[in-house]
Amino acid sequence: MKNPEEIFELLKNEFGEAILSLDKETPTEPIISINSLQIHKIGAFLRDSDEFKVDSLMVLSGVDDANGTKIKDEDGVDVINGGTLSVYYHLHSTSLKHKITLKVSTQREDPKVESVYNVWRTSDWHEREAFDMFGIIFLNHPDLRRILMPYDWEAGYPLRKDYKNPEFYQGMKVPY
Amino acid sequence: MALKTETMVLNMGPQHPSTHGVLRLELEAEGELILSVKPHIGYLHRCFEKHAEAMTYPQVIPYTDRLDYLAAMGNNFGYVIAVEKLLGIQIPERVEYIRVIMAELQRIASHLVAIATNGADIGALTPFLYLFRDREYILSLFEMTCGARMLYNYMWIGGLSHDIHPDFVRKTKEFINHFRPTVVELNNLLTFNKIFIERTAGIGILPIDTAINFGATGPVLRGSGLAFDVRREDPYSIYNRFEFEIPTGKGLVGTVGDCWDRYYVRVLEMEQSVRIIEQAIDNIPEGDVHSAIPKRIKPPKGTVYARVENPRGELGYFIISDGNLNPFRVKVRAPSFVNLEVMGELCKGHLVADVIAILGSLDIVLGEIDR
Amino acid sequence: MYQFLYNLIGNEILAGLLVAVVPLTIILVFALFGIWLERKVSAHMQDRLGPMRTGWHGWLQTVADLMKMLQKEDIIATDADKTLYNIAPVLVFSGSFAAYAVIPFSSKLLGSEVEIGIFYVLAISSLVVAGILMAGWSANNKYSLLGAMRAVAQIISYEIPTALIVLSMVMLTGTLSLDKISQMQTSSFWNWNIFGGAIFGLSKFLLIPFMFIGALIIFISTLAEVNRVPFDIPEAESELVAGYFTEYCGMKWGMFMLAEYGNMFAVSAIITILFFGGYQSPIGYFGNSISAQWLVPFEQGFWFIAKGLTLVFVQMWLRWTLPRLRVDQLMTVCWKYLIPYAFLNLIIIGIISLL
Amino acid sequence: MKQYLKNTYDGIFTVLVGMKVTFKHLFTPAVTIQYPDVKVKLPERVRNRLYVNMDDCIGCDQCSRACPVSCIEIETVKSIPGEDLGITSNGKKKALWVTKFDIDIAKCCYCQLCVFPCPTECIYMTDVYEFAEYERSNFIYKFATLTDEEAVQRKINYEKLQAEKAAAAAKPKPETPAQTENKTE
Repeated sequence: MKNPEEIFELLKNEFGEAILSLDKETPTEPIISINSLQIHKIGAFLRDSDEFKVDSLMVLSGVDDANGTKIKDEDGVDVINGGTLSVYYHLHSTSLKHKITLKVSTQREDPKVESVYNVWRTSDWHEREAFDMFGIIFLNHPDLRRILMPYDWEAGYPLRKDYKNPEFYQGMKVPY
Repeated sequence: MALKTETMVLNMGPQHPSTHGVLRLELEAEGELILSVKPHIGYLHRCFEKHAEAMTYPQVIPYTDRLDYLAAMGNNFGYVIAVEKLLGIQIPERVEYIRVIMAELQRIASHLVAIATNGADIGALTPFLYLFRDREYILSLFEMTCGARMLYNYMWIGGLSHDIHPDFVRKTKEFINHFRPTVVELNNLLTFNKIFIERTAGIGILPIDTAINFGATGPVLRGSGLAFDVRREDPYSIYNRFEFEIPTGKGLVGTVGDCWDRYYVRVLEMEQSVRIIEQAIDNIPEGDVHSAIPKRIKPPKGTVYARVENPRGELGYFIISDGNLNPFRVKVRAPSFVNLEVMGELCKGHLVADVIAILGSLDIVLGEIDR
Repeated sequence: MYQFLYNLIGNEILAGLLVAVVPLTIILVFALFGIWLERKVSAHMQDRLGPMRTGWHGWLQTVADLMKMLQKEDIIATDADKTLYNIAPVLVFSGSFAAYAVIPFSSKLLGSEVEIGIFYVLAISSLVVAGILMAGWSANNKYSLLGAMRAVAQIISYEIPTALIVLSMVMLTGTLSLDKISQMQTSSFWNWNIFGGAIFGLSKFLLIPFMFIGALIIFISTLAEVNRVPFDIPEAESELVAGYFTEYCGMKWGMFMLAEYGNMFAVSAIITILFFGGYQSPIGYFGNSISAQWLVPFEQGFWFIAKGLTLVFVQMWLRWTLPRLRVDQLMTVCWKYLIPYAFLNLIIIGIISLL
Repeated sequence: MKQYLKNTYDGIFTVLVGMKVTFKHLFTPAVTIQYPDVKVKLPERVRNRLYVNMDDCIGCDQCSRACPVSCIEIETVKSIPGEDLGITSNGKKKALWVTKFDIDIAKCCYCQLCVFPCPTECIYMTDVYEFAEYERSNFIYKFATLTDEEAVQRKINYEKLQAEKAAAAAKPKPETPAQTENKTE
């Protein structure tokens, strides 16, 4: 069992630049921010090292931070330019009982995060869901398709804050 | 000359009697032998997460009911715990006790459905009806308490929608007395039936390290032999006050981690839930269940990940608040969603009939997979 | 019966048709009754009520369903092979119906007095296999095909233990005629074949346990031949939706249903004849004691149907108790369990009957 | 061989045990009932069709705001002085004409969230659960007691009052309209 500060220090020593910051302001567990292209290495380290043994990924959640510049378009809907999309990894260890929350942020216009498919197989569908809902590209994911939305959904990524409902889907009117 | 053969693609679902809703399985089969299984989900996608962003915090609760509609109390429980963590409020003792009792009753009800449908998938229809009869008792207890049978909206942030009915304690005890013999009957009729054992023992073996790597939780993980239970691991509410065991798969009739173990873990868990209810039911303290409900629910900025042990496994709510009346982001870690991932792995090399048995033993609810 | 009618009418074809009417009526009435019984038995075993609205305890429910089925639109899938698709239900039904030709309902009510009755039944019931395969193949549905393949493999395999037990009974009684087998087990239940037959002696007592085993084996294997739980894998509704008749609707589907219930009673009748004394009364005839000989055939008919229905009830009872087996386990049960036991049983019965 | 005989024995024995259980149930009374003829007694807290007691409704719109599926639509018009709207059963004085109180019961999710905020307890869930309809439009329950003409009249009355008020307000300060005109330009 390790507290987040120790984990942060250990990771900082191991990976240096890739570990960005520790956010302790949250009401619950602190969040360690990480470089989005290093996450798979850090994941593998966390899983394999005897100090951590983080063998389980509880949940992987994509988030639209909506921190870019907002411009209203003609329909009065915000269009967000710039800013970031984030992915949160809630990890825990079944043997050592500690929990770690990692966060990676990536550019909204070109969202790319390394996949942790090979570290935790459970991330397979979670990553597909994040791709489906936010359009985050997980590099090296073997089967990055839409999962909850129809495979031919072309109207964008629904959970982004500036998503607009399409009028038609395959010739059918969408609201009913 | 060798005969030219090709594999057959068999679409199981979305309309199929035993895909437990609208799951579509794309089976690649050679005759009856399964080469690969690809689950396709999303037929019941109801945009819960998008909806939640447009709702105030209390308004999300009825939507959580509809995630895992067989265990709506557990869903409410997880959500209110997450928001209460975010708000940092204290909950009256009475509320905690009632919540635990409700969650455990719901666990029994949900496991009854799981066991019943698992049996029905394999062809035993009679236990299905017996178990639904027993579930009926629990549902009427819920109906008596909050007026709804399936989608309760019972647990509120900081409290409960209704106090328990004056008859509730007596009727719950009656139920427990009625319930214990029915488990024995179930074991006679189904659990230890030779045909049932043949159908489920040694089928769909999930080794423990695969289970962990695939993130399986709940009876699926425990069936593989790891005593992992969020109630013990990360005690929420007042679960650390109760004594209960965590049943795990022992490979009693087959190999550890097979369908029968997953099934039997559920049977044993119902017994443990009864134990928890027995410990809690006589100790409900007096108090007001509405006293801690905040007038205006507006959590401070921050993130929270709260998890509870739902009947199907670890149910987690990841909520980001930006300080408004609406949550900024609600992500549900649905246990069935994660448990279903392992399906492709389990089915390899089994027969078409085993796919049904394996799917039944995973006990998925499409409502929470597709959200 | 045929001879009697032929003498009466003097026309072969008409007499033949008239004879066929009797089993047809029985099969239809039984199917109506059987489906109702199945529903009520299952309902009460499951603490339900079952159909209650049509008539007393819903006894007209099947009639109502039949009406509905007759009115239904006959849908044929576009890609189905229409000829085979249409022939299949008829073939399946005629296969199960033809078996009734030789079943003696009483000493007077017997379609055809063929000497090789039991052999004929075994042979003609294989016609069902062709019908099922046609149904499964022509529907052009993968579930139907899988169901048909399973059904064919299952029915053909399970004919072997059935035939072995039949063989042992034929060996014991020395005849293939179902009527003669029934006549042998006369006067009291103690003379039934399950209690070692009519010949009193040491061999009778030695035979009893093996007769019980034989009856059990033939019951199990005929259960599989008529696709009942736990051997209903060809139509396993949770796996294959409805197996080989997935694509059928209306009365064509109804004919499969009729055939299934017809078969259920047919195999029960065969078991009754082989082991439970056929149409013989277990307690003597009321007609004889009041010297009204004309009453005896009716009493025989009653006993035959009562025994048959009891076995049908046991089939239903099993159905609502057990889960179903998997396709490979089904074969295991047949080839690794039933056939060796049946073979052993055959040898032992042979030795004992030589004593 | 031993395993073989044990399998045979297990197979037959467990089947017989199961048959015993089902046979016992053959003679236990059924738990189901003949639904439309016999009905289950519903508990008192049961949540079914919504009902609004319009005599008590003050048009405060709280239920509509609490509804997660927005199935309640309320429109109100302020009353003009001199109109008596009566008082609710718990003594609140009504001040709004409820011109529209529509509940689309087909949308309702029976969560009861609208019932708790009501200050006069006039919206509640009844125990009526059989209300199937052939037309979807029949599911929109209109609770407003005013007829359309009356509603229009109230609106006109109110607007007239507003106009009078505005005129009254305009009289002592004639420069105000001019200012607004300037603004619009």
